[in-house]
Amino acid sequence: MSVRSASALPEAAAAPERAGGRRALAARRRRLMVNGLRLLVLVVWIGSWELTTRIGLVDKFFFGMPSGIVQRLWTWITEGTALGPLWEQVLVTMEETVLGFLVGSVLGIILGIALGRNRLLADVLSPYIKAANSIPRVVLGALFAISLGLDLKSKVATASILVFFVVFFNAFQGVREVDRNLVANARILGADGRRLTTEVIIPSALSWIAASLHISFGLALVGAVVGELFGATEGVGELIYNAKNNFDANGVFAGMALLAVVALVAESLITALESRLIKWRPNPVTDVAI
Amino acid sequence: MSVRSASALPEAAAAPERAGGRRALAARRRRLMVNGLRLLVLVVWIGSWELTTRIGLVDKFFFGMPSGIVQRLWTWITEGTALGPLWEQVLVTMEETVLGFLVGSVLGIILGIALGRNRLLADVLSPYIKAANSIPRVVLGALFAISLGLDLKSKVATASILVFFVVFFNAFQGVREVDRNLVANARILGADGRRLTTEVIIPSALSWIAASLHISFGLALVGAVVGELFGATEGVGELIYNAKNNFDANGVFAGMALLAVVALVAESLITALESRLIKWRPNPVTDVAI
Amino acid sequence: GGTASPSPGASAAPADVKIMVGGLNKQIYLPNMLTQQLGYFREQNLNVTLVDEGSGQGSEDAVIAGNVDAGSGSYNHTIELQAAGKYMETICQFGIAPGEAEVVDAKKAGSITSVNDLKGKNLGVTDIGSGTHTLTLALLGKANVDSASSHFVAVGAGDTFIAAIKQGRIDAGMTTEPTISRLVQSGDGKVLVDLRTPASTRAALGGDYPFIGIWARTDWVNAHKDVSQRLVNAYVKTLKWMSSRTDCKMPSGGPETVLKVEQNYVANFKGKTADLSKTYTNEFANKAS
Amino acid sequence: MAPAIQLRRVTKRFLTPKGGVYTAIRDLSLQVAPGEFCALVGPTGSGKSTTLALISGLEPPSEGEVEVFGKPVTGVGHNIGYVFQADAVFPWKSVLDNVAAGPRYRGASKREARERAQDWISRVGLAGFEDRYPHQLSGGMRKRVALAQTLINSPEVLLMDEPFSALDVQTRTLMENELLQLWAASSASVVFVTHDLEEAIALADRVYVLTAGPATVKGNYVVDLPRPRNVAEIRFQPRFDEIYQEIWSDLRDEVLVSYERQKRIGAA
Amino acid sequence: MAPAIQLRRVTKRFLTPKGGVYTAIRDLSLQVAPGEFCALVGPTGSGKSTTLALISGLEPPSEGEVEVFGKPVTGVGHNIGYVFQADAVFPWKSVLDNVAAGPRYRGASKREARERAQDWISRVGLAGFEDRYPHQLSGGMRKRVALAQTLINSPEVLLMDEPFSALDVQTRTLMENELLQLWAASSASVVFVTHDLEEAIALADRVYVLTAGPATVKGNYVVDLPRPRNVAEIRFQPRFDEIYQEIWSDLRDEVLVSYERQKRIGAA
Ligand SMILES: Nc1ncnc2c1ncn2[C@@H]1O[C@H](COP(=O)(O)OP(=O)(O)OP(=O)(O)O)[C@@H](O)[C@H]1O
Ligand SMILES: Nc1ncnc2c1ncn2[C@@H]1O[C@H](COP(=O)(O)OP(=O)(O)OP(=O)(O)O)[C@@H](O)[C@H]1O
Ligand SMILES: [Mg+2]
Ligand SMILES: [Mg+2]
Repeated sequence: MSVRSASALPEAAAAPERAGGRRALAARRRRLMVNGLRLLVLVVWIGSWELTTRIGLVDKFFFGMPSGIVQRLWTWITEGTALGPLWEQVLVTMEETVLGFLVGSVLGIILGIALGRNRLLADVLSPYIKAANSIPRVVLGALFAISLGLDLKSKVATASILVFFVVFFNAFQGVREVDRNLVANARILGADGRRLTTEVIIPSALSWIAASLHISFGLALVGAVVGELFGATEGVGELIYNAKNNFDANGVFAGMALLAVVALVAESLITALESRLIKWRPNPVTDVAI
Repeated sequence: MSVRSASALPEAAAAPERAGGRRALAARRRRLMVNGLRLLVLVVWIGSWELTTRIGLVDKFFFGMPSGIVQRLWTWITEGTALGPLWEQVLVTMEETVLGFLVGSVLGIILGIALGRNRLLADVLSPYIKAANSIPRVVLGALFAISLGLDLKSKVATASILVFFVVFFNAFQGVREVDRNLVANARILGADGRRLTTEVIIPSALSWIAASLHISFGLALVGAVVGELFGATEGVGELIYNAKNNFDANGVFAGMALLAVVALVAESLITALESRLIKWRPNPVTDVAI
Repeated sequence: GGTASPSPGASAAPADVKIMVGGLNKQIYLPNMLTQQLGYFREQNLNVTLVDEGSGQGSEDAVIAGNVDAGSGSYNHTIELQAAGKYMETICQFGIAPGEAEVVDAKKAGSITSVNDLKGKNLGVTDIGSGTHTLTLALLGKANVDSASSHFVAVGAGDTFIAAIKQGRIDAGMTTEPTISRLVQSGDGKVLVDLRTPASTRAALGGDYPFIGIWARTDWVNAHKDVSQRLVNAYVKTLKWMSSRTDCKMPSGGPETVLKVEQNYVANFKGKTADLSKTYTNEFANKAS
Repeated sequence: MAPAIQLRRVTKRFLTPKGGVYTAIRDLSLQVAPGEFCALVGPTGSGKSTTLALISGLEPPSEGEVEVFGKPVTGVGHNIGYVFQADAVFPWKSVLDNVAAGPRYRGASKREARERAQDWISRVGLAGFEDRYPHQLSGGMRKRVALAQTLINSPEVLLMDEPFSALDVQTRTLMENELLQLWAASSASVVFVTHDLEEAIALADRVYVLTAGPATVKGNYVVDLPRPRNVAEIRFQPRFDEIYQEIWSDLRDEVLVSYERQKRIGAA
Repeated sequence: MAPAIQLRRVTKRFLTPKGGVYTAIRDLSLQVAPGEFCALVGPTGSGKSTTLALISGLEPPSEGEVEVFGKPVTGVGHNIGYVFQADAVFPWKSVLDNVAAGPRYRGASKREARERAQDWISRVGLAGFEDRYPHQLSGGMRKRVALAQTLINSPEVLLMDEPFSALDVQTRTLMENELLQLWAASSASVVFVTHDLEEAIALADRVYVLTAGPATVKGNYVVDLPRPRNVAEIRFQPRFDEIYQEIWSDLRDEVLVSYERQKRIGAA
């Protein structure tokens, strides 16, 4: 054994390099495979869609046709939409969505944490919150349109209400799940209520909140589009309704494709933010070879 | 000290009784207070609603009036609704909701766990799922109506799609959050993949799934009501739309009140189920005097 | 004020007007978009925003709530709203026919040849309680068919309506253009009762049936006579351009037909009445050049 | 002068899953003078951790009184330090931030807190591991983080629940000496739970022996060994052995009682 | 016959938060014969737990080979038992169901599993606590649940990471004897990690001493004390002391190296 330790130094210097290289290679190969499979799914999906509509198995009147959808998107990009330039529509919906997302998730987080930490408040208010959660958003959208006017506000409200409940319930439960030992330790170490919340409760509940945020941006988009049902002059939702009324299925799906792209971009931002915030976490179980 | 141990036996016999009695009393007092406060919230809320609409601060044309809403409910109960007996409407919507809730949550749980456990699958499919989550449910409802027919199926589909995403994202994250030590232990103890899932992953992720179920029933109701936009002849949603078309705000709110009641009943069932399933859990942190 | 003037409003002060339309690209609402595109609003120095109401639930709420200045929708709402204590009046009536049609599933056209045959059938309407529902009730009522024997199915408009026909979920239904043409062209539907032309409307409903027009809150109209006038000026010009048979005026007898339909066939309006003179005004149409 | 810690006829009961009541501590009285170093020994499951939880204010007693510096304990006091038996370091904080948490919570600036933390990290032998997260540490290292986290606050009342049981003998001795030095300089009152009687005697002024659960105090023994002590050497003093034998005879009975009872009859 | 466990020039590296590489184990070779009871001692943080993780198949080595019964380890084998250093009992299972988990996973009927579990619960002195959930147990009790959970499976390879460090001396002795009896009857190969050299010698056939991290084997020592042993008595045999002194002189150096290094230079 002592023979070996003589050669330990050069080995030690070289090994990390080698290991690092291997790791990077494996990561690259994996990324390639994932992207390949993603593409495969896309091709199979779009391909069968195109095929079935082409041969008439599926009625393209209702479900559009991928090639037609791409064409429609292209027209929108190059010639603008019936409502104006495409980017304006996207921007309008984005604004509603982002605001709704922020308002809804901030409110959800704050109320979720507050009620999670205060049992009495939770007991008193939870039936109201649960009841409110069953109000059809479509009806709510109409009420918002009436009370807040037909401009940005009502659409933001519709978007944020959709986001709110999801974030609220998760934040609430996240707080309830915080490890009692950690809370005890923080209190012993001298954390006051505020510190306890910011330094223990929130970091602990973060993965709960983050999980809800993943779904929330999509919901905010949905909310904004629902908001556009009740009186809009522009926006991707309006584009979709417009296309729908013109029996332009390709237009409807083109609008949805736009929404999907927006959602994916936002999602990747949220994921980046999340991994910054939760960088301490060990790799999830599934990363270990099972 | 040894003097005391002589009297320890009778004390020991009596004390639990005493302590039990105290505990029961405290619990009863607390329940009373919670219910009192809930009632207070209700009275203040309904009272100020009634007052502001009566004096005309708020337009009862849009927001109804609590007394009117109660009256409308009463008429519905005693004389039936425009669409038929009230209980039939509730039953129809309940059926759609419960089925949608079951389908959506079962699918969400299964897919969430599957993707949570299989990293590659998750990486490949997650962009599609996230994109799908941004599809406006109202448009989706129309598509379902077209492709599944205008009967029960399409309403169940709309309800379940709303439920699905919320449950899916939580189940997925719940699986990723499972304690690695517990997984390691189970594998060492001989658990195969299936056992690992049923005995470790699911119990661990249960509070995640349960949290999503709390919001899900409400969402299923919302989905069913959205589904009733297309091709309905009965149901609470249809009642609401009908009232809306007749400029009957009281009817709209009466319908929402019905939904709220249904949601609260279902919620209490879910809570009971949850506390049966997670009975091992220590009391949440907040129960400790802080 | 009496400043209302039929002359082009170029000299008048510019004004912003928001008009909500219950489906910008439905044919019955066409004059709205046309006026905008022909530039007739501009001519009147009006800066009009056409707000699309995509939900098909009507623009009345937005008008009553003051979220928009005027709305484009069916006349019968002005009557119904009086029962709720809200006053709204039509300042320009686009047509004297509803522009809708009862379309019957082509496969069943053999057995359904008249309104009488609709008895006991599944009838599609946009939504329970909506304008199409009212019209269907009126049709059945005129033909002495007991409406309670028929099933009304809310199928929305557009492709959901088409799907409902194709799937056999409804036997017939009330809908509008372009859905009607679409069904007829594809061979899936046949027009049973045509409410698109004045003549067939009179035959079916016993009189003119004013449907889509422009209405606004009565107090708004009174406070904005000048703007109202300029709006009507613009619409009249468009209607002329379309060589339409109307000129924004309410057809005489039309309101009475609608009121009768409401009173006889709309459950919620039974036993109620409305002051028809407050539901429309020809003041601006008369002055429009 | 009021004792630093005073438990008077304290009883603590827990609900069992079947709805029964389990008495973990019964009629326990205990007293720690200001600046005194007390050790608490007793068989496993007897109620040592529960006793610390009562003193810390994290758990309320079912009966009896708990006082710290003459005031009844109603919640967590601000002058208490508690090294938990189970892992309780913050998984989302690096070693440095974990140790700096106390000073931060108590109002120190970030820089100051980190400087002091750095010093403590060295003292517990973790220099070089400042940026690690707890899951990247070995069991003994995590325990030392917890130690530094608590000691950095120089609490007036220091509760320690088997703090050294995960450490090898040598590291343990070093840490024990470190603790004694610190305590001598600070005049803190210490309650030190251990299952190692030698450790208890080497460190403490007084050793409380708890009975097998329900815990009550079987006896308390003054350890009159001279200070300052070096724990590595003090074990070889003859007086150490005498004290050891005296306490051990007491403790052994309890441990046996506990074990036999649990093994045969069941404790519910 | 192939050795039960064989590590050949194994190296294990971890990524540190700052993106560096930390070598926890370097060039470690180790061999356990079938039916042999090996102890692994070494300073805290040296890499003992990591070594067990490698043998169990929970972690792959960065370099070198790990074999169990002559076959390369690629994942968790089905004939392995592992008592983890950290709590790993299932919080949602009662004591009874926790202990019954292994047999259940290995196909026993519910009734049979529970019967066997009941027996094991008594053996570790937890009779009467069958219905408790882990959070309602003391630290030592949880550890005993983990022990019963593992031993009930009668694994051919038994890895134990400081299983007795949370127990008082008496309970510990009882458990140690229980373990030795069990092992004698089963012919399992055991790797027993402890920081207590006395315990290592009292139990093992062979003691491996690891160097301060990065761990490699500093030496291995055959413990030629007669079997069957009674751990309470064997410590008083003269041969015990000899072995102890021999190993200790080796170990102490390492521990000191580790401590001083960590304290002064940092380990990154
Ligand atoms: N929440 C609880 N519910 C029910 N019983 C409990 C609870 N907490 C502790 N106990 C019981 O109280 C008794 C004392 O536990 P405690 O943790 O104080 O023991 P301990 O002396 O610290 O033991 P160890 O040396 O093993 O840590 C144990 O029997 C335990 O099962
Ligand atoms: N995931 C990881 N990332 C980075 N470093 C790690 C990781 N796991 C372990 N280490 C490091 O590897 C070294 C060995 O850890 P290990 O847990 O094997 O020590 P040990 O000998 O079991 O110590 P103890 O007696 O304290 O339990 C430690 O320095 C630890 O910080
Ligand atoms: Mg304890
Ligand atoms: Mg270890």
